[in-house]
Amino acid sequence: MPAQFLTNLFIAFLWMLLNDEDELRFSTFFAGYLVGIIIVFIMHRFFGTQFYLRRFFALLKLILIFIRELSSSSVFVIKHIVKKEVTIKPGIFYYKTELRGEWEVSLLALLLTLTPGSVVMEVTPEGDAFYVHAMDIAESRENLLRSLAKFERAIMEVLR
Amino acid sequence: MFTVNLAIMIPFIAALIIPLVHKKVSRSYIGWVVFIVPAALFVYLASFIPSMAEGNTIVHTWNWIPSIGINFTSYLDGLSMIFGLLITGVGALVVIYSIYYLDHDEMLYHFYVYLLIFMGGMLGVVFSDNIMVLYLFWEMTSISSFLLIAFWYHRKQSRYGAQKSFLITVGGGFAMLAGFIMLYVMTGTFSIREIIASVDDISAHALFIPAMALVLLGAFTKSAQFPFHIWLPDAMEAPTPVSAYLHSATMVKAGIYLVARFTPVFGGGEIWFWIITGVGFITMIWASFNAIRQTDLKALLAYSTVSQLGLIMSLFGMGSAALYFGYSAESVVYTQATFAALFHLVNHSTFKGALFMVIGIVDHEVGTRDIRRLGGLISFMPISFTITLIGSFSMAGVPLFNGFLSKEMFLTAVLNISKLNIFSLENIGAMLPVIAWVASVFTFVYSMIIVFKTFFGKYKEEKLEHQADEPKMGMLIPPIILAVLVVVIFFFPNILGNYVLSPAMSSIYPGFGPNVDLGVEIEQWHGFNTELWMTIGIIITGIVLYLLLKYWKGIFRLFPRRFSFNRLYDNALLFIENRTTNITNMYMTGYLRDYLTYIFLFFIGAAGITLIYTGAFTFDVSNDVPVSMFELIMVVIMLGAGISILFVKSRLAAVLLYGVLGFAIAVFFVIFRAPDLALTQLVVETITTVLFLACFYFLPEWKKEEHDGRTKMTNIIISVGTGLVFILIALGVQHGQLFESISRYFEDAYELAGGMNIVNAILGDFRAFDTMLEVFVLVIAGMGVFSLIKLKSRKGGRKIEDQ
Amino acid sequence: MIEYLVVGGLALYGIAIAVAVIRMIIGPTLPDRVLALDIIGVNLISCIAIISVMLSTTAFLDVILILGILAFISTIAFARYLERGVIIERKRDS
Amino acid sequence: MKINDVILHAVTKIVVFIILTLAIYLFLSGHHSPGGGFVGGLVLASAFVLLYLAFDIETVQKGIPFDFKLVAALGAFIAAASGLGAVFFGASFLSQAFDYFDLPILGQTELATVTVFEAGVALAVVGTVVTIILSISEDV
Amino acid sequence: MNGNGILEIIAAIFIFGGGVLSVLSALGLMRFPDIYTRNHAGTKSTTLAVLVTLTGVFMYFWIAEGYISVRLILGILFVFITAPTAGHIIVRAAYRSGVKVSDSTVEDELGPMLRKKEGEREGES
Amino acid sequence: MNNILVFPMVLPLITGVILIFLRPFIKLQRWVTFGVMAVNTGISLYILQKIQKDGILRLDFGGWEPPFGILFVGDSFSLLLVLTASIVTAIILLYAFHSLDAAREKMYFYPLVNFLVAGVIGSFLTGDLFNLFVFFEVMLLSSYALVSLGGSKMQLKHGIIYMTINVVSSWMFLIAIAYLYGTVGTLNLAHISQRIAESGQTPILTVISILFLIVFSLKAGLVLYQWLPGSYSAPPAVIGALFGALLTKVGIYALYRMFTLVFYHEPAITHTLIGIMAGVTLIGGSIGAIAYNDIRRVITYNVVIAVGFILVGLAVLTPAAVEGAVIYLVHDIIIKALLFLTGGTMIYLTGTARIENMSGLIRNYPMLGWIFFITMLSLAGVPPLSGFLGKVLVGQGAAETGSYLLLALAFLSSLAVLYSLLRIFLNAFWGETIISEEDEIPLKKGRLVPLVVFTLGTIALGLGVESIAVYASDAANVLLNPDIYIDAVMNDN
Amino acid sequence: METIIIILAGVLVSVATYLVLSKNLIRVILGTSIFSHAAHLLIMTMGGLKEGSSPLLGEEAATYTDALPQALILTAIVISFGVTSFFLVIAYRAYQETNTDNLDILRGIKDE
Ligand code: NA
Ligand code: NA
Repeated sequence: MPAQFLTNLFIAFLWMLLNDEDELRFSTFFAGYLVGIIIVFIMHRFFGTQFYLRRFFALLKLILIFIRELSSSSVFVIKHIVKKEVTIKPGIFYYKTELRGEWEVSLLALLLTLTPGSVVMEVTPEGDAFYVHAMDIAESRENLLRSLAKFERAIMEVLR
Repeated sequence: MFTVNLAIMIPFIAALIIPLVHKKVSRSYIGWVVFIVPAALFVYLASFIPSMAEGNTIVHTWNWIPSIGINFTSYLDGLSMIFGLLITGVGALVVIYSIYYLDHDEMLYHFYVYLLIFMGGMLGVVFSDNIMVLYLFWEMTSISSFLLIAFWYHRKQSRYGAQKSFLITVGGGFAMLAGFIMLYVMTGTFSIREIIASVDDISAHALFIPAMALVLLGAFTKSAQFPFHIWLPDAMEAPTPVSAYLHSATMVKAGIYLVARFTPVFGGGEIWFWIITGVGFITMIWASFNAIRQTDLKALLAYSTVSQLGLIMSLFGMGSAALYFGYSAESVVYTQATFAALFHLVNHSTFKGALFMVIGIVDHEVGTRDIRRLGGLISFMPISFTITLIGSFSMAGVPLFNGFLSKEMFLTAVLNISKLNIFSLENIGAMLPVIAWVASVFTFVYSMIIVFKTFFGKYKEEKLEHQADEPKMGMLIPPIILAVLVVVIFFFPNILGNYVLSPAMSSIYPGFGPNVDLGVEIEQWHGFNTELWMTIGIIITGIVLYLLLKYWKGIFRLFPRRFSFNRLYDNALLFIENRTTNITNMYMTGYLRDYLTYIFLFFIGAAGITLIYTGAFTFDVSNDVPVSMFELIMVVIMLGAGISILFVKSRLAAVLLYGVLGFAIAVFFVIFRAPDLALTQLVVETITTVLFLACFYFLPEWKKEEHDGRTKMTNIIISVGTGLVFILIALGVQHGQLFESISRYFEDAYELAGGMNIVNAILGDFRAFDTMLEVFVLVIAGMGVFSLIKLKSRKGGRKIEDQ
Repeated sequence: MIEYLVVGGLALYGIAIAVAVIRMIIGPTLPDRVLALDIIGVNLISCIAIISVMLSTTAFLDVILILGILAFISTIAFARYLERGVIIERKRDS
Repeated sequence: MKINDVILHAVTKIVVFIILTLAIYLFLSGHHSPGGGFVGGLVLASAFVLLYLAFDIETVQKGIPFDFKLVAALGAFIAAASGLGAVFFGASFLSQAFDYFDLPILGQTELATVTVFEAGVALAVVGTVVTIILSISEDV
Repeated sequence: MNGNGILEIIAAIFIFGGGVLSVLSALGLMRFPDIYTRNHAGTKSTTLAVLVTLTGVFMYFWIAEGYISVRLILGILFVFITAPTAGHIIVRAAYRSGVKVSDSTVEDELGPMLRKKEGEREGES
Repeated sequence: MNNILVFPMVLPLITGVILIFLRPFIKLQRWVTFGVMAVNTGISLYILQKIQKDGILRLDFGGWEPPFGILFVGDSFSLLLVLTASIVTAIILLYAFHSLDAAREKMYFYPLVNFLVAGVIGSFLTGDLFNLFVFFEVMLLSSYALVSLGGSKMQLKHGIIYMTINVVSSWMFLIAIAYLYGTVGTLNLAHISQRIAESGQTPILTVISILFLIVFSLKAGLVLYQWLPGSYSAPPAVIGALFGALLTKVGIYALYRMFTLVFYHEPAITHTLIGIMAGVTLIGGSIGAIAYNDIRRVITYNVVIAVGFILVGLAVLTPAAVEGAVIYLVHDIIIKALLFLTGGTMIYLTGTARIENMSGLIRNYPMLGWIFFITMLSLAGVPPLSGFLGKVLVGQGAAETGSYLLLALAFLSSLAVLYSLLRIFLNAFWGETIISEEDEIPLKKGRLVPLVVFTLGTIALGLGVESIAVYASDAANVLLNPDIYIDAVMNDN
Repeated sequence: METIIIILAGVLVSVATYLVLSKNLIRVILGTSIFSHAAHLLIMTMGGLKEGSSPLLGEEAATYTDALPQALILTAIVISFGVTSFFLVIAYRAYQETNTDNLDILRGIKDE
């Protein structure tokens, strides 16, 4: 994959040389890089690996999932804040994840925590399960588990 | 050239050499080596007598601090000559005496060093023309006297006496120095001769009287005048040669010398006249009366010395009356008092020196000087007896001895003065002869005590430490010489008068012109005049009183010791020590809060009062930039957070609130367009917080502040006051801006320093010096923290001092 | 219009911070207070960003980043302190 | 249950790199925009603080085996010595010089002695802050 | 009003909207019963508020001054990473330092676990 | 450009930092530090001469002209103090070599001393108000570290008080600078003076001057000396000596500088207040010196008395008084160092600081006894020792201006000094010898030599006082004629 | 604005004063830190507030705010950091040695 990246960089520089401007401009470089992406994407099979920006797209997808979850659960929390009476029933539950390793686990925990209404309280010493505090466990347990599953899949796409 | 300056220095040089060579010279020789110094100097000085008699003087200057006008200027004239001869003459005799008296003492060379320092100092006092140098030597005599009194410093009484004499004489010296400084302020010169020359310009000066009083304080303390006389009896703890030399013949006469020397400056007025005469008379009668009650012979001699010094002092006082009149045939009568003073000065040195030496011999031979243990020594010590007889009778004013002559002249002077009608003398002048007569009677009585209680009566062997016997001849020679002088002067007084005393008169009355001879022809016999009748009265009354002594001795019980000046001195010291401790402990509590309270109160007081007093507080909000809603909220937040710190119960909460303050200030730095500051503030704030937390591990949780109500109230008042003064000054400054800041200059930072960030350009270039030092401050703090943590005193290992 | 929105936004953040300060003062638990500090820090980021808009300067954008970093560091420090008393350990047992 | 700091460690590893980069950026750009030796040094120090907080002294020491006391001293020395440098060139103590040079690759670049001075400042700040924090923490 | 103007207004609305969100979450900070629930309001909603505002500010600089601020992007990223970590750490610290969950809490699977493990450790030693 | 002017400050500074690297090499640290002080002595002597020839010297740091940059200004007053400080530190160091424990020496004692001296000397030389603040901090931080170096209970207890008070006073200094900057918009001392002369000393400026008075009084120990006795007696004698000799002098220097160069327009307020404060200090110091039987206490209250005495010179402000004060300042640096070291030696030899537990020491240690005796006389201003001329001139100034009360207090305080030390001499050195020859702790040459050197110093300075009187008189001239200073700083030369 | 900031600083001074008069050492240290905050605000105010742009010449503004006080404050901040850290350490060392952080009790500890 590094080979794809270097090639892309090379194309960008080539682009700059071809443009033959009197000074170095980032915009020119950027344009060249875009051109390079197209060329590399077309040619990536010759490298015998996946297209190197595939992860980039996976990441974009993760972000999109995240933003959707973030917004929906924010609405949920704010709804509770502005309610006349606080009626939430919080709770702490145990969740065992399929993810492994420092980065995967951390990323999941962060995403889960960022989504309003849930926060990772502890990671087990083995590093394979969370204790999650949910703001309203009665109402949102199912939602949370669904989000978690979505996140897990998206994360795997990015990091594996 | 061998100058008088050098003459002063020789004793010091000798004093420096002795410690270096004392181990190489046999003990018995040191004294003789030392003897050469005064003896040679005596001869040297005596060689000037003829020249002095012709009215010449010698001046010589060595520079010391020329830019200030303080130089070693010696001035040899008639007055200083008398003293110079006394110092060297008696000095030589005392050294001989000491050689025999102190032959067993291991620290002998110390004694000679001190003695030489004293001798040099004393010569310096009398020969110095520069008052600052005079003062220098003056203190030197006090110091050497101190060291000599405490020669046997393991004895408590010696230390006590030394301390007393030191405090009184040096304290008086300080006063005298202040007086000298005032003289300088008035005249612009440190030279006595020049001061005398400018007398007419200063007598109306505001500093004239204070200067006089201060100089006299020096003179009176040194000459043991009432009530400062208390140090002299205690000074008798010194070895007897010292008593004979310093505490009767020379040092105590330094005060007299000073009065004589400054008579032309201050004399001629009522104040001077009465202070000197009055103090002299009081001293004379009080001391002579008290002498009688003494049982220690040296103490008795000490009181007698005090009394005699009072007599001489009073004569100088009376002699100053002549200056009131200026030179005239009439006024010469009064100058005779001064002449008598000079005469008695010499006489006293001879007979009192002899007496001290003999008493020393008695002490040395039998181991006591207590009258109650002595008696009947005449058969064992006939020579000593003879000397004592001569000395005592001279002191008592009995004919055939020089004391008689000067005593007669004293009476003459008193009678003359009592007839004056200036200085309010017309009212109380008649009292003076009476006092003089009574004092003379007492003098007669104690003189008899010395002779008869010691040498007559029963010999009480069991009360003595050694069998009585005459001492070695060497020890007797010095008192014999003095005793001989006592008699010789009686028969040939005018040799002394013409060659030594008369030249001194013109030093004291310089205004009378150089050609006036104020000398007096001294006569042994001048008919049956009032003075003689008074003397006869003294002798008869004295004998009667002496014989009836045991019947009237009870009178002394009317003067209980607890009201004595000695007690006053002791109690004063005790009082000072206790009170000072109390006072100091009262405000030096060791409590940080108290010290800070002083500071803040001072801040509030000094700055606040100045603020109001000068009318500096003004304020004006018209130039203020407007405030936005957000800023207002931030201000409220800061106020809330700040004030809450005072009330929160946990330290963590306090630190959190403190963190809020820090963050909020960073925001203000943003609002005030200070990005660098905001950055720095934020980081520093955070790191500080981390430090607080790190240290909390070692410290206990806060306890409730348990201040009582009053303390709390004071704290509140101080806090509010400090804040208020802070605000008021700031508002005043805000309104009272006078100049544009210099910082426009820095806006050319790019051209000047190549930087676009002005703050950074200031830190890195314009004021890089500050920055460099600030880095060092940080590094020092780091090193300090490191060493504070790593270097701990071992548990239990209390170290009082290094190592 | 823009100005009102911006100034209003800033004021709103101010209010939010003020509320957080109240939470900090009243507690009741220490973690509550720590939480309040964290919230204040994060809100201040917005404040400084908005002020930058108002002054139309980019000089303070570094401050934003730094503030984010530091709020994070202090929160960790406080949390560590609450958790263990020692904020920096010689050697962690795990 | 043992504490598992996995999240903190992961985040710290990322964050520290951002902080370090920022620190160097602030240090270098201080001449023209906010920043400089102090700020750079302080931010650098805060990166260390974060490391110590998230990990432990031994771990960090293994990764960054400096004696920070000496770092501090070196910084102070550089700051002061740069002042003396000017003296050797016959200028007043602490005179700074700057000029613009055409350098290969970097193009026209401003080189200023003040950078040396500021580097000293930054080192001293980092060294001191870390020394203080370590001294306290090691006392436990 | 040209396109830029509208975009600027949108940016301003973002800025303002962040403010509103932030006040709301602050309200939550006051109303919720315990530290754990307040933490939800506090860290996460506030984070959202800040993200919204920063996005607005980023837009503003881009539109009004043509300035793409890398530092702002970094800042946003930074908040993204650190805010949840801080939330996590605070809650953990609270729980471990013994702050009780509110009475309304219906379920606590962590508490018994924590106590059990600690008991075991004590037993070991 | 006179780069030479920065060396007395920067040499110790850089040496200090280099010595941090040389931590294990104690011997090297010792002699390098000593060498620096020796070199400093030479340099400052040279500068002092140069000033007599060329007038006031100045060095603009970074080449930035006043008032924009920071500068050092060398006049006779400051250089005399720099010179004395260098010499005295060198000699104190000799004592340190033989008295300080290895643990302290290793814990950056020598770097800290170097920093302390740099701070002190910088304070004497700087011509910039804020820079003065920074130098104060350099000095103070070093002193905080030194006062607590070793960490005994007593050191920590007094260290905390010392530190708090100084932090508060530094704060006041900072706000005073802020107020002054707000009013006159500049930090350069000469420029401030110039501007104030131009506008007149407005009431608010007088108020600000009072703040400076408080700040420097705290440093000098004028009236607000309560922190001083404890913190100067807590650390080892060497450190006490450094403090006693140098630290309060910086405060005194600053008072003289500020109230002759800048705030001299309203003497009826400011200088009267200084006079009152000097008087109170003399009284308080005298009372304290007599009150205690603890040698350390007696010594530290003697420090206080001297402060009051020197400030009498500023209060009366005549040429004689100022010249006297300058001379006295030089004398006091020497004699206080000697006093602290002598006291420390006595405590070391006897294991106690209380005089009632000492007796007859002069038989065991005759040299020490005589050194103490001479110290006592010198402190009391007895001629021909070094304390004399200063005392006379200050007294003269007081008499000239009719400040009789101050004159009386100043002279009475000499008596208190004398009495307080006389008690020690009588009780500790005289009396029955109680230390037998077997129990006698030997007084090594290493400890004795510095004492002897100082003693010879006070004698030599007394006899040869003319040699510094010239400089002192020049110093007084500059102090009393601010225009000379301003000209030298603000005009190109 | 100036007046308000001055009053704010003044209140902080009062708070700080009250704190340093406490018995508890940590309160004293907090007090000294708050003192420096107040001083910094004051210096800022004395230089004039909110006039001109940040002192960055890149801003190309017509006027710049007074940069000198900013430089001074920066110096002061750093110094006060050094002082505070030393102060904290001396406080806990004193507690280690004497077992009290109460100044009133601390004064009772006898000088050796
Ligand atoms: Na007492
Ligand atoms: Na600076």
